[in-house]
Amino acid sequence: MAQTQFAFFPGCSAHSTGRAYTESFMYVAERLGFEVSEIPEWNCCGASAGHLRSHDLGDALPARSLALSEETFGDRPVLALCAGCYINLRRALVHARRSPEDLARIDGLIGREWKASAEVMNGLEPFMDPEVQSRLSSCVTRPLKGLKVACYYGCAMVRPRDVCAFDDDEDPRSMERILSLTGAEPVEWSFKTECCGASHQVIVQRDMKPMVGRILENAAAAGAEAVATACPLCMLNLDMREAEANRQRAELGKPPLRLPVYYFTELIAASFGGKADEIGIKRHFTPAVETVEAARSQGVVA
Amino acid sequence: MRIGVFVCHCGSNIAGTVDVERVAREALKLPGVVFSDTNKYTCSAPGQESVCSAIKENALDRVVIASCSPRMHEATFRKMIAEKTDLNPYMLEIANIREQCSWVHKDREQGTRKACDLVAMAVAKVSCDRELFTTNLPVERRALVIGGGIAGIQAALDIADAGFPVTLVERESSIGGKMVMLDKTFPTMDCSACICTPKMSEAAENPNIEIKSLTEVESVSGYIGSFDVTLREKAKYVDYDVCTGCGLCETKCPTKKIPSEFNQGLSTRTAIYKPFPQAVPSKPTIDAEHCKKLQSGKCGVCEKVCPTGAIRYDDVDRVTTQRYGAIVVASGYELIDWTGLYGEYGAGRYPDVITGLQFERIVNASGPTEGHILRPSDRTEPKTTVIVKCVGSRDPNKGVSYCSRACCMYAAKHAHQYLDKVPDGTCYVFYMDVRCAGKGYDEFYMRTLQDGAIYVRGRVSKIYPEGDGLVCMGEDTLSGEIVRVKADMVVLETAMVPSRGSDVLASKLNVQRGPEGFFTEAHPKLRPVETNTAGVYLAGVAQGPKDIPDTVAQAGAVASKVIGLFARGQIESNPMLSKVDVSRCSGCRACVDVCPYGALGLVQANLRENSRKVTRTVCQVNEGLCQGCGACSVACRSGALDLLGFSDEGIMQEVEMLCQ
Amino acid sequence: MSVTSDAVAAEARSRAEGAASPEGGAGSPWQPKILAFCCNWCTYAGADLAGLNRMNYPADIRLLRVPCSGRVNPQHVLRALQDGCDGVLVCGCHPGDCHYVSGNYYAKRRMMVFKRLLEYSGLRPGRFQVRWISGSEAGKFRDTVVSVTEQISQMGPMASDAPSLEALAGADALLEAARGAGDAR
Amino acid sequence: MTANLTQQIRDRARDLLQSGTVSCFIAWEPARFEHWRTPVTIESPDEVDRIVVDEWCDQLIAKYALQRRGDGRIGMVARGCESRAVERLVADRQVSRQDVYLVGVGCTGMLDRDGGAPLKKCEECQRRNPVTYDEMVGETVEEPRPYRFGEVDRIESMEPEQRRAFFDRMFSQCAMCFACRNVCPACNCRSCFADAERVGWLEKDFGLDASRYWGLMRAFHTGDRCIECGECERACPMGLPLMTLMHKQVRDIDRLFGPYEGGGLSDAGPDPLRSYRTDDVEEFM
Amino acid sequence: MIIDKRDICALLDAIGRDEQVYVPGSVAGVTQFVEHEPGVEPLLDVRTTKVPPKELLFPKAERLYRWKTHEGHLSIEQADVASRPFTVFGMRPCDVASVERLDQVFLTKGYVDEFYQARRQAATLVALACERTDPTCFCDSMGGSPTRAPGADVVLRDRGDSYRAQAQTERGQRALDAWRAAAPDAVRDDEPGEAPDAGDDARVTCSLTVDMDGVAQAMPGLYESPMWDDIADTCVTCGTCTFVCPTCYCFDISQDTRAAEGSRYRCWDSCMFVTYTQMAGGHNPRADKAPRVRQRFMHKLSYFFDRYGENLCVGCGRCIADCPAGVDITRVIDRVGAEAAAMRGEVAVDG
Repeated sequence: MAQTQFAFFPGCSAHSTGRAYTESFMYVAERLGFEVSEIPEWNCCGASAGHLRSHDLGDALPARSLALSEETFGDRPVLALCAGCYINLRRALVHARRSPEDLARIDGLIGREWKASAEVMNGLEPFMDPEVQSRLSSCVTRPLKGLKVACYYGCAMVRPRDVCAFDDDEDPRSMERILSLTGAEPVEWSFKTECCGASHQVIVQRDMKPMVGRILENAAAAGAEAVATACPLCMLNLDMREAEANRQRAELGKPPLRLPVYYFTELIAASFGGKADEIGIKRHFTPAVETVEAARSQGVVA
Repeated sequence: MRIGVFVCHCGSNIAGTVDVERVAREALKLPGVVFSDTNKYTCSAPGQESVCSAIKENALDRVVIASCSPRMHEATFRKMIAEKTDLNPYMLEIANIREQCSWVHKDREQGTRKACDLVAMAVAKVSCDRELFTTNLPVERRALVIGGGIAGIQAALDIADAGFPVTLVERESSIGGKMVMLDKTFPTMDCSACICTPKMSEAAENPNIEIKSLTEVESVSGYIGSFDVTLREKAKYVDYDVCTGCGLCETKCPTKKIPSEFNQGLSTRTAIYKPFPQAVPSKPTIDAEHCKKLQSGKCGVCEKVCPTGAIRYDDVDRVTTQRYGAIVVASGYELIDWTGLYGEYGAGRYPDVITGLQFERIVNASGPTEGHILRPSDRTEPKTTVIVKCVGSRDPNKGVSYCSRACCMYAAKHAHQYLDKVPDGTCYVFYMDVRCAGKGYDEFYMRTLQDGAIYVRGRVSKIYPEGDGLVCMGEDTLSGEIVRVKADMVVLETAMVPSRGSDVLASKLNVQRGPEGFFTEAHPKLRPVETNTAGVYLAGVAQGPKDIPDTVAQAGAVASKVIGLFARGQIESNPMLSKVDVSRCSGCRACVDVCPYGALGLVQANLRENSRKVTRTVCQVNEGLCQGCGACSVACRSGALDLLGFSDEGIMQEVEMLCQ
Repeated sequence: MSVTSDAVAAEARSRAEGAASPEGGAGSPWQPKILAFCCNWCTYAGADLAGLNRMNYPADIRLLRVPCSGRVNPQHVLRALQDGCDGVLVCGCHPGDCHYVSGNYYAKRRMMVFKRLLEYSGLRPGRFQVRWISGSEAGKFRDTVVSVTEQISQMGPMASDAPSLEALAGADALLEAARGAGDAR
Repeated sequence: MTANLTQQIRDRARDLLQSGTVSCFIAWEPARFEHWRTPVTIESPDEVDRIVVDEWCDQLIAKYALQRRGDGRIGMVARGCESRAVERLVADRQVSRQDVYLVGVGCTGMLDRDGGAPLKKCEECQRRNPVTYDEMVGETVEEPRPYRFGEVDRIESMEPEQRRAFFDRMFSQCAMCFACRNVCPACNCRSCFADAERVGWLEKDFGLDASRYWGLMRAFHTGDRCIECGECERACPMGLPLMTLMHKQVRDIDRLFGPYEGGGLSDAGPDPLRSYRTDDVEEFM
Repeated sequence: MIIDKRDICALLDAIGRDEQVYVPGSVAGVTQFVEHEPGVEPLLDVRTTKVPPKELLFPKAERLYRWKTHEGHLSIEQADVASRPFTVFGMRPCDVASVERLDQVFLTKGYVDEFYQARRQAATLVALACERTDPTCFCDSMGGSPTRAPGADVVLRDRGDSYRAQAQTERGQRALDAWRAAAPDAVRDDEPGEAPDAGDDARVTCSLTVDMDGVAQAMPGLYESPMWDDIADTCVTCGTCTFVCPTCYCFDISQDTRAAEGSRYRCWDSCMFVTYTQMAGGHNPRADKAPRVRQRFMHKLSYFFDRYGENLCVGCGRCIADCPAGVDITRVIDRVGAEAAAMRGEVAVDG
């Protein structure tokens, strides 16, 4: 039986910068029969600095939300679409599962009897089940035929491996498998787990700026027409700073990149025939509607 | 029961702190003791004489000698009893009143009391002793060498040269192993094939060596001196008795596009083939998986062209069983499959990221590029080459935690060879450490530096294609700078790992493997080529990563052990072994699980119980394998197993005597 | 408690506890009786080396040589403790150095569980100890003997561990409470 | 347990015996008094109506399979405890799994035949559903997995003297009847160490030392193989809390050497005390 | 003599000053006869104690002699058989009946066991008649009665707030006199005109009954009967029934050997144990369960009857209540009756 019921941890991005991710995920979820319910009274996951302040704080913040989820939804997996939320929630879970003593310590911190029984999942994991994938395939009415897409995981989602371990940390392939079901053609490229520098863009802009450009350029060099992500922070960073990267390129006399960046769920939603204004793709900085429409028109199912 | 107690003065060593006369007097009060005496030096000739005559004169049937540690003279006194009296040498116990009493206690009263206790305990134990008999097990003077690499070849040659027959089994179609694939050997830069192939032919021609290629060990039973080994020789489809090795079939075979294993996939071969020209046996085999005739029945070219009619499409595996006195494990290694582990290096997607062994083939004059350094993707000469060391080695997160030992040197060799053949080329070597302990090794490394190799201390974190090259990204940890090198070719010096099937082989031979998977020697310092299973020896990388000189030295050491065993011709068994009382055994297997030697097994036994014949599963001790540790006697809950010489009764009686 | 049947056992016990040295009178002061099971290859050799180096240690310890610590049956240990030893020590090679490959690993697991069980059932911690001492660690052997002897001497004879009447009365109440439904109908 | 369970089991037993799938079928039958049950081995389909399966079946019946070895396949009602006992017997090579045919039932716990209170062993049960079966009758039941170390916690918190007193008193009441051994599925030795008259093994003087020796050594011999069925404690005519010795070891082993299971729940290899890891906890250095 | 229940403890305290008094009590929750301790109320409401009082006369283990070797000489020291007087207070009629059975074994037919005899002669048995019975009680089917204990020296009968004590033997009369002397305030004379109470078989009866008619005679013919296999099928051959049985008297001789000295003692044994008939050479005539189970019931219901004219079962019901497998001697007796009837061709036996 595929897992179809999820407790939803929105984090700070789901209803703000990552709205397009939430909208497109929910669009797809509804059609695949997922039941996604928000955790009542959830709190900040602690990213990025909670665990740096103290390890206890780093465990307590996510643990409280997870405990609330367990009290309300029992063993239902907790879905954290944001890679930052995912890694923080998961870290607390892994810590709690190390030993009964650790669990007791964390329970003491949050004053709740949390059993750490439920899993924490990122946005990709619900789609990794073969049953879900076959259902997904059957929902594709407007395949993104031949759309060459570079799947970008970023750095947080796959590392460290003892916390995440849902896919290979250097060469993950789950997003590729999922997107290939939509008719898109994932390309082989080298920067899929490279850091985009998101959390440092504000403080050390000078060092971080080239990182976005390098990722996008590598994707383009591999023949990608689009980039797909599964993290609102990566998305924001790549999408917003592509223009900046293009300015830099212009200075060097290089043509602009024109590489729209998508949430992978937007692409799935698009292949389901979702309208541009209901699947989030109108919310991007880099124009994103045209590429999708072009791909969809290629692949009209007879 | 007539026990005699002999208390030794050991000059003043014992008598200085222990009142030996009182100990002897007290001993007489112990149950079963009919005689006691003291001696100045019991181990001396007159001392031994006096003990022996006392045994005879008093018709003693058990003896306690209170003297120095049994680790010192137990063997001496056993030998004395065996040779000079009618008593069984195992009816003897030693009370250690020197090392563990007189030498460590100053108070005479305390020391004397303790000595009395120790003598009493020995008397209690000796009352439970039973006569034990050693047996001489014959040794089959024939050796089995598993693995036909340089280690196996060397061991086989050395044993065979001493006049003993050897079977050398190799699972590939030719012996030679990895060494024959190498181009040159460091630090002398001898041509590897030039020194290896003569050894191969020497082995082939030695009348005492039988080479069995395409052969694997199916099962092993028995123990030192008489292992019964079943070998499976895979079908070759060529009758080697008839084949002359002319090679005509190879030139005519229509299936030509099979990647060559010998050349590491850098060239192709035919379906009927010899892996390389100097292969031993120097005759081809048919690769059934790719042969059209065997797959679909259509073809038969080789049969038609064969001038001697040696092709046998109906050939089958041959299974034979032979008895061997000793087994040498020289199963070697393979290189870690980095493609599954290092996504950041492209997981095998970039054709110009190659392994060190592929580089060996490229640089070899008889290799796919005839010795010209040309990169695989476009067969151009790489102007910049990056060599990455420790790929898999010393990387517990992805690969293995150990150092593969030889890579530092062959990385230097590769750099040297590259710079030699591409004079205008640039070579970077990314390293963690440079370890060059060996004769002439550091000098070789220095020469490589002088050649112009650029050593960068740091691991490569990512390799990605850019243009027609590959960017290697890493940190130079000495300068703290991020380094990006655009390379035309990258050579990964990958870790050595135990050859595939080592686990299965280990369980067949019942030898241990360490956590890293290499076979474990009996003692890392003092018994480096033996295993804990007597009669099974280790040579080469099967025991742990090492280079060719160490491998050959170890093979020679193994041969000397085997020859020594064969020269003796028989082995004396230790009689202090586990013994099973089948009437109490329920066949639960607890003992089998804990035995480190595989000396215990379950058998169906026909027994008489309560005047009825019954057939039950019970434990059986293989006396050739048992080493007498006694772990089984504790694992056995019902007490069906006991250890002769250290029986439960003996130990309990010692305890009771002390508690009295 | 049964009234007369314990007499046989009690007698044996008191004899074991009151046992004196061969020539020592009953009036001699109490000295601990400590039994050490030592593996032949490491600890026994270590003890020999301590002798060779003329190290000095208390004379209350008696070594019992076994081939391997894996040969020591918990039954031997319990029997020794019941029959009059004030302390029992089991010694073997360091893990990884066993002459018989794995004997001490088994001994370790067995003794870890058994020691906890003994102490759970009321044996005072320290009366039963396990140590790994190699053939070269004469100093460690001496130090171990010194420390174990000291601990046991401080604890006094095994007989002094017998519980008080108050403790026994308390135990009765606990035992009645520990009964489940259906027990002892 | 559903009301018609008895009938369902009778039907299954009849079918299995009639079809020759099993040569006998082990279950319970009513004893003389109301709510009293006794194990029964049915050999003929005509006798299946003797069977009763309800909340009063307090005995563990799995070990009765041993006396039927070699007579064809043995049918048996299997609750969680019976199934684990069978796995134990299989792990100790006393039966092979295909020699028994398990008709699984989910169990919600048994009641004391005299007072109707839940049995202690059932209140501590970790496996109410069979872990292995050949067919299942009825639905599986919820697994509450109650905390079973309460008594161990309490005793561990006591001073050594109090603990010694507790066990002195407990062992002083032991009748040396060996009921604990004879009902225990892990006590499947062909001959018990207690039956061997050997120096230093087990005195027959009914003294405290002898019963302590018996109690501790039996506990240790089964310590890494206990399936926690609680049958020793139920069978003890003196009602001694024997499981406290088992629970102590179960928890220690679980903490020291990894998840405790008592055999048969997974392919985890030999039992904890007949295996080892080179990186086991070190405390004897 | 009348003793108010509230004075029982005072009386026992007084008797206990001169000799040991054993009363029903509880140790660690196990009811058994314990030495009376001043001020501790005996558990006189308990009907059959978990552990029968037989070990007061026939201990679980009893030393016979000790031996010692000293400098090659063997010396033997006989155990002391003498016993000081003691009182067993509050024995139920079934347990008193069991002492009569043990007397047969240890004191009659030309064999006198001096250890048993010494204890028996030192013992004053004070019975306590039953006012109620347990479901497992069936003494009245085994020739006994809940209200009568003919073998006791003194019988106590419950009168609500008090007990009435009547001497049945000379020793009993001496005991009552001694009580009166030791604790004049705790006892008083019978009500004037109160007739001696000999017990009333009809007043208190057991709900569990078995028909013993012809059982002892039928049993030898059932030696080969398959019924023993059936019963043995259920039995787990623990020693519970034999150790809680007030009449089982089998013992073994064992030794305690420690190097230079040791002793021999006799200790209870159980015919249920495989070692019971184990011979030195390894043969065991009763290696299987069925012959052992048969032996126990044959002994209880046939062999003993043949020798002494009564059953070795007094109907106390302990073995029924304590058997972990639910083996029930009354069902065995029923089965014997049915089998015997079937053999006579009267009724078809089911099963």
